[in-house]
Amino acid sequence: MSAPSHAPESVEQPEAADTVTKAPDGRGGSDNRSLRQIAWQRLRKDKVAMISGVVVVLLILAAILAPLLAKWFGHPPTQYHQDLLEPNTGLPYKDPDNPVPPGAFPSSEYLDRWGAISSEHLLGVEPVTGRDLFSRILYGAQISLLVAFLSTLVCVALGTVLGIIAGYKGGWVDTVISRAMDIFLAFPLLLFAIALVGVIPEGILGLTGNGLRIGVIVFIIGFFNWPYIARIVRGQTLSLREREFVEAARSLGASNRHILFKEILPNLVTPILVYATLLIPTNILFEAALSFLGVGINPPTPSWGKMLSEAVSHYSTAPYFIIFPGLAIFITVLAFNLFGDGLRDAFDPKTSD
Amino acid sequence: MPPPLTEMLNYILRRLGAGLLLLAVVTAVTFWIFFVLPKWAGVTPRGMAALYVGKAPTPEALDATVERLGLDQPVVVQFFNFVKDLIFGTEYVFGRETVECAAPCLGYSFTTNSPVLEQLLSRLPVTVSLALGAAVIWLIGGVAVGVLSAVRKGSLFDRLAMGTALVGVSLPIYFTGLLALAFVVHSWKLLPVPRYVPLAEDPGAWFTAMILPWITLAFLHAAQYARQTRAGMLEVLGEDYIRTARAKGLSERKVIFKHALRPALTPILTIFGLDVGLVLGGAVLTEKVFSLKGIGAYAIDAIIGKDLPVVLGVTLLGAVFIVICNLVVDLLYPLVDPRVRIAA
Amino acid sequence: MRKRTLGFVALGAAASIFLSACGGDSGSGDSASGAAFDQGSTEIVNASETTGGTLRYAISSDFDSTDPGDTYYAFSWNFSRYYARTLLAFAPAPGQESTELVTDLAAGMPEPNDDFTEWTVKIQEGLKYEDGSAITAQDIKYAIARSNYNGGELPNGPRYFESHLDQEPFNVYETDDPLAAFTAVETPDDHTLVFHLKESFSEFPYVLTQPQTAPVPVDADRGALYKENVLSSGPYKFDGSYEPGVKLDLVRNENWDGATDPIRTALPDEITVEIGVDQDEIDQRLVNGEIDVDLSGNGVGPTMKSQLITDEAAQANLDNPYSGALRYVNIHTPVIEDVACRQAIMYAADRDSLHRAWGGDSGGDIATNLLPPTLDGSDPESDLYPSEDNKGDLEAAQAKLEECGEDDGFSTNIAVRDGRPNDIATAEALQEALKRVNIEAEIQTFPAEDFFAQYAGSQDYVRENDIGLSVSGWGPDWATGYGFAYKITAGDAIQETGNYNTAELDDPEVNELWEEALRTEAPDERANLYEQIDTLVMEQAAILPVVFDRSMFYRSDELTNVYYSAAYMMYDFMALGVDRG
Amino acid sequence: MATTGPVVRVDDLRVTFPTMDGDVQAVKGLSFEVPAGGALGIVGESGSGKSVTSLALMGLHRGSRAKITGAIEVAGKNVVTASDKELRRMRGNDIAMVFQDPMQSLHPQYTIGNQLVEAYKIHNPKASKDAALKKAVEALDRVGIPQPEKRVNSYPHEFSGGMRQRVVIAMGLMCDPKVLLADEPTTALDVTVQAQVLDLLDELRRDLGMALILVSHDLAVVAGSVDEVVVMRHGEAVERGDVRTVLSAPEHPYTQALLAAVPRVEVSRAQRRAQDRADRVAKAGAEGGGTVPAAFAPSADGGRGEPLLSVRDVAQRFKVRGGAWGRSTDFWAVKGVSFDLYRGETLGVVGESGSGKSTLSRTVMRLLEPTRGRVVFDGRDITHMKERELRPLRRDVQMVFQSPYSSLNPRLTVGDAIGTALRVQGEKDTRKIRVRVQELLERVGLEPGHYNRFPHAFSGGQRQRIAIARALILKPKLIICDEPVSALDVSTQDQVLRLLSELQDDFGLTYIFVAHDLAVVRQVSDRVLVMRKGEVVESGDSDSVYENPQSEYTRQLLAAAPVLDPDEARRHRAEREMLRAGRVA
Repeated sequence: MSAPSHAPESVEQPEAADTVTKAPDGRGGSDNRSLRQIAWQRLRKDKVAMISGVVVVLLILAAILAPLLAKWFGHPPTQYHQDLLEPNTGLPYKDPDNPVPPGAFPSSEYLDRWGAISSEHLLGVEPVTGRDLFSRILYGAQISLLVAFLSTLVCVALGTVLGIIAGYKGGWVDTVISRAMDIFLAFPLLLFAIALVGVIPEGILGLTGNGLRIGVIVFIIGFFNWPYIARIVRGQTLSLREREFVEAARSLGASNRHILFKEILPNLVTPILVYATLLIPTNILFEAALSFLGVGINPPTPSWGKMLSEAVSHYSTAPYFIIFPGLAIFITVLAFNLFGDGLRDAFDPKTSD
Repeated sequence: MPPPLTEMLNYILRRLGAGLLLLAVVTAVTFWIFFVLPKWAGVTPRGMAALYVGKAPTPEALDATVERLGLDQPVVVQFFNFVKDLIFGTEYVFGRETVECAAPCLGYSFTTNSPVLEQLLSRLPVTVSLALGAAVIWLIGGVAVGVLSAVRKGSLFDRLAMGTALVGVSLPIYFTGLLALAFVVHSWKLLPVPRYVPLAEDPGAWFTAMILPWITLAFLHAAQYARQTRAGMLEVLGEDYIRTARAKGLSERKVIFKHALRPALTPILTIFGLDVGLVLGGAVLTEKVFSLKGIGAYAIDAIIGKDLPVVLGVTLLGAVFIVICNLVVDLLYPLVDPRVRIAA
Repeated sequence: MRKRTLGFVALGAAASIFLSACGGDSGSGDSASGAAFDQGSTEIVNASETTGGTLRYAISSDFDSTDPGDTYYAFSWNFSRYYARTLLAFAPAPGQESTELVTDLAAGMPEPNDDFTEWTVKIQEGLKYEDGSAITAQDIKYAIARSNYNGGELPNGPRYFESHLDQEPFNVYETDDPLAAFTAVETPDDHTLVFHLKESFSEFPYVLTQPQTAPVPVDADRGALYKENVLSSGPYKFDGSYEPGVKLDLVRNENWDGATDPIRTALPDEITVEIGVDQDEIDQRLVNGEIDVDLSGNGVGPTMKSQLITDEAAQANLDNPYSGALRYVNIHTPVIEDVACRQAIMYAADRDSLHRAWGGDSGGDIATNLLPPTLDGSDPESDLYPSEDNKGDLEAAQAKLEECGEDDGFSTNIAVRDGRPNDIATAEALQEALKRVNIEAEIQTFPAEDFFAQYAGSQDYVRENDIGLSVSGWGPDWATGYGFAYKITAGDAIQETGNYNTAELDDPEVNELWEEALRTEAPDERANLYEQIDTLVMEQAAILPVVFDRSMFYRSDELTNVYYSAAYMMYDFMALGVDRG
Repeated sequence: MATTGPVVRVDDLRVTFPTMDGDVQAVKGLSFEVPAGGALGIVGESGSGKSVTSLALMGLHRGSRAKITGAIEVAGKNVVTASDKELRRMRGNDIAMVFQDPMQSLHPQYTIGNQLVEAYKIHNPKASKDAALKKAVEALDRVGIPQPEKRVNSYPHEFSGGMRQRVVIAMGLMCDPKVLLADEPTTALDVTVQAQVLDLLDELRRDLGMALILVSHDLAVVAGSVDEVVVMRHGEAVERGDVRTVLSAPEHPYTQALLAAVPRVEVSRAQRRAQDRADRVAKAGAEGGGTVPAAFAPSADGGRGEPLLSVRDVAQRFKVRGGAWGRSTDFWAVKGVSFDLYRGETLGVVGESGSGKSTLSRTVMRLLEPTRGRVVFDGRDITHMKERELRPLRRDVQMVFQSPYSSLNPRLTVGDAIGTALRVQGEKDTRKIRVRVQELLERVGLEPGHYNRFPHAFSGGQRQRIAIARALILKPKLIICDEPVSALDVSTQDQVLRLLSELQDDFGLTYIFVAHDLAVVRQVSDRVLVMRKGEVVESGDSDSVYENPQSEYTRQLLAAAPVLDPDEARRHRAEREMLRAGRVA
């Protein structure tokens, strides 16, 4: 890019601090990629982040299309197939056509420890009830991801708003919000979740049954976890507020609202986005913990946490029943974590190319 | 030159003030959830009392319980009584016997009629040894992994270490705890059944009993510390004073452990203080999975059975631990980072 | 109903730590004594006289109270006999024989007056407490007074004395002379008690087997704190280091005289109880031989059970007796008023899938009527709603629906307790079955602790929230028709909250038959009345019976004198001894 | 000092860095020698590879992905091929280094004594702690730290920037190195402190016979302290030789252009302005066509008329939270400043850091509300006006900030950044905004096509042009420039200053120009205020203030300002020594 002739300039060398690791930035002012485009290029180079990104997208699709997939692959999640199961042990037969010969002891040679995985039932069948495991995991994804996304949304929204106000306004407002952060962090979240779920009356805010249960869990996670993100947003806002382009905007006569939403908020989007992807897995685990403690979603709707806690009692006689939901949680949480890390490194200005 | 003593004293008083405020609010919210919310949900005092009376209670027994436990009084009065008893202690009448409940009186459990404070204190050692043991492991483990993967950024070790740390975060604790118990204790018989033995009595048994719960609980937190240390180290290694240290001719090992580690660990001090505070309040799931009779297990039973004095006691104890840990961190901080001293 | 802890599953019962995962050995190999599967249900296994050793108990929940005057759990009634002897007791014999009454503190069986409103009983001479002081009739009178008339101080125990004794309500802790105020029971001398009832009650002796009759001297009574150190009248006493919720140890009581006590063998020297251990951890230790008995008396948890039933080697160590309880689904009459609609549900239910929800044969037998087989007057063959291999008769169900004007079905809610996997499985199975005649039932779970207090057992909650069905279970207080079914079928047992006649059946004929039973002296006549009640309840279709459930006990080889007592629906603790040989 | 061969010899040094878009050659075949006790200056603008070279000398590229070829010999040892162990023994012992930013160079959490003792013990492990401590106190005293025995235990944050740089130098001297390598040692310091540090380096070189390599972007800084100088550009040495010949008669056109661009304290504003205009006319003529400015704006002191801005006794107090219980101490940044400013005039405000010059500029612009005094702008008293009423007035006063990186929002395109000014003031038609913005982009020397580019794609100089365009778009009456060029290279700085004076001629703008560099201030301002600790110590038109300064402080500033002529610089140093001696004796 050369400057017009009448202002002779030596070829403009964009200053790049001559630090040890970074080479002087040889490139002229030629690239017009936005920060996001640069981050996208970096992300594309990070194989781990890309793979986990793909997995995340697949999971979300699976959750959304669960009814279709269930119908196409297997069976509705609550349909019983008890003919495949031996009545007393509830374990699937190895060969359903000629089950245990009468009078013989239902020992393991007749029973299939791996849940009669077949073309009909891709991941086999649940013991005792005989419901199709594949479709239950699909529907479970719906609940788990729904709870995780909604609660992260509430948490991020609340945290961002309060974080910005505390960071930008400063003074006593900042002290009040910061004190509130300490208080909220002190709450034994898991214990209150259990207490609250049992107490919220049916039909509050027009929600009933599972809708209410999900509403309560989302409220608890969102309402009690916002300080984690508020603290980050407050820190960022404090440093952004001192930046000269904010002073410049103010000198142009821009209102506080303009400065907040046009100048400061765009710069907060990346840290918030990165943190949100790391918050989703934590919320998936929280829902699982609640179901384990017997407080989660009403039966027969499956959620991964509930399936895991039910499966735990059959873990030695029907290991498949615990492995598949456990694997589902593990893969999702891992994918989100790795994707979040990849995102953070891509957007981190310091990471050298 | 440490700041004048009065300033430190003022600082501590201010932090204690904030702590007391925290305790008051936490207790108030607990009261709100257990007393006000049920009322909104349309639960009558009798309905609440039915919880603490045995099977098929007669209406008279229900009314007697309502009166004995003061369930019909307005919430504000109950809250006031709770705080009054906490500060001045009170007397309880059991049958013909009146029992004195000393100053930090947390009252008597609705279901077991045993004094809450005594129960909490008897269960405290279990949770404390679980929390501190796990805290030591996740701090050392997390920091070690974080430092090594920062130093060897992008290497196989870095990816692997972060991967295993992530596994810890990705699996629910009752899953890892369960598998650990099933394999390590029951099938491979490497460790005895984790049964709590007070440290004073038999340190050896105490250690072998607690090592498995420690590792399981630590595994959960280690990932966060590894990631935090790694980020901290990477940032510090880019600072000028590290380049100065190298220019002085220091070996790479000294540069990392003497010059880079300390500033990188300073921010970790704050989150460590908070995490220990939270875990001291009772590692609910770990205690449940390993059948450790700690405060977490006590809290779960109390919440399920709506044993309000116990729930209040546990929540208050948890909040006290958090206040203490935050205070300790605030006092340690100036020692670790002298720059903070002026702004103290 | 004697409250069954049902294996304290309020919390994740399913959270079980288990036997070697990959099909490893089942631990103890086959039993040394050559016992067979389910032998302990009908015979004494490992009969032995050897004394000594420590008998180790463990339980996942906790005592409601160790005070004999303030407890309703079946295991607590069984266990408290170590330190609290009662007036009468059940025969120390396996299976059905254990439902006969025998004397304990009493010198002879109580004699009623002609209309069964006054009963007189004498107690043995020379009985002593652990501190050597004499046990008197006044102590027993005071024990009954404090356990029934205490103004809510001791709330847990049953109130049979209060509902049957001819006594004005008073509060033991608010009168300075409680014995004088308690007029319904007279003590003419130190060794005789005379009970005055409001109306005739032929089965009153069964009430005298309750731990509330265990003697308590007036000045030893510390109210709600008495449970911390109960003054023992039995073979063992508190060792003084009881930690509620953590552990309880008993040691021998020198002042107990074996000769005066026909029902306790008192073989072990010491008894220890570990409280609040996770259910699967208990099962694991039981199989590994690290503990001897699961105190809860509900048998092994679901995880160990599914393990054991597929392990041929372990069959010799298993007993699978009736637990004496009935698992059933209440059909709430106020919500589904029309009897035809209720009968439609009875027809539509898929009994086979409900049976699987309870674990098939080892979980229990399919129940087609009210009274469990262990009680006289029960007739397991009678089935008013037969269907081809128990899959449910859909035509009959459809016909019934038309009869009650709901041709294309209706929708309702099923209430079920949280953390009870078998109850939830029952609800899910019923939901699936009812879908076949398009009756839409939505399942709602509730915390187990408040289930009867605030939800299924609260009349206004049931009406406001259209709770048509609720899953529950019931065991007899004592092994007779009355002891089992009165509380869940009699009209005047219905209560505003904590209501155990949850279906709110208030049928005049049934109520009349219960009155008559109270007045008939001969047991077999009473049995016939109970049978009629059973059939009537089935016709009203207020209760959909599911299974007469069975518990799966693991019998450790080192345990002696092991047999199942129908009275307490678990092993008779008093007979147990240990032989580490 | 055995003067054997040269203490530092570099022969055909090449350093390349692999990046995402292929290899970047930072240094392309550099050779030079430094005799024992000699002093070499390395001068070059940023990106010229001077810092990469200094780091190469210390072997600090080890561990990074840099590929180094050619030979580097320090005190006889070849750095490129030395083993890590040998390299470490050399660092701090044979060659010591001083860095640019004193604030970051010392470890914040260890006392300076601890860091100095460590520097000594690395190379003398057997030495006892007290011996090392004694040597540390000696070194601190040597570099002029007051009460060294007491201050040895305090922490770096308890020292000023200048003092910290002295500590870093003391640390370098702990093991009596043969060469002291100083990479931009005084760039971050105020001019008076800079002078003291340069004097110290010169004194140390003479007393200890130690060789000195001084790396800087500012020729004047190097002039007074070195014997030989190397001028670098794009990784190559374009000129090398004795400092006097290079500065007086440069051969290479780049050096000539560089020297021409350096503002000189002795050149008055009028001379400089006339010369700028001549250049502009010549350039316009050479291009043919091109609008020649109709007439230059009336000279500053034409008809006075009403002052555009009059400031009376303005003061600004800040609450510093430090005390316990929220009690805060007061800090007066500006303590009563008064001046008038007329249209078309440029007022220079010069002073060191902490003198309150930036606070004054923000108070006058009403980004801060003054605690005391009165500000009248264009006849209206805006001292305590409410924000809402101020908004329309904002059009008339605009500001250009110091740091090119912080003054533009990284997330907004350049077009939006400039366009917001119009949009905020109520202009709705985006097409009109776009045209106006592109016009201005061209006017400040950038291409209209840059409209939707992002700030990170531009150099520091280009970004300042964008900031100026943003300030111009509302056609303000007054532009306040707060250190607009101090973060730029000399050549870029010169172009931006020319642009500012052109804009003043074309639009008749009034400037307040705040800076710490005396030469730059003289070049642009008609009148000058000299500020010190919140007060104006001297004010008047620029020539009289610079030719015969009245206040002692101004004289001190002028004496400390670096000059291009080496002999002149030595005379100044002697004068400073005399001043210091006078005060000290």
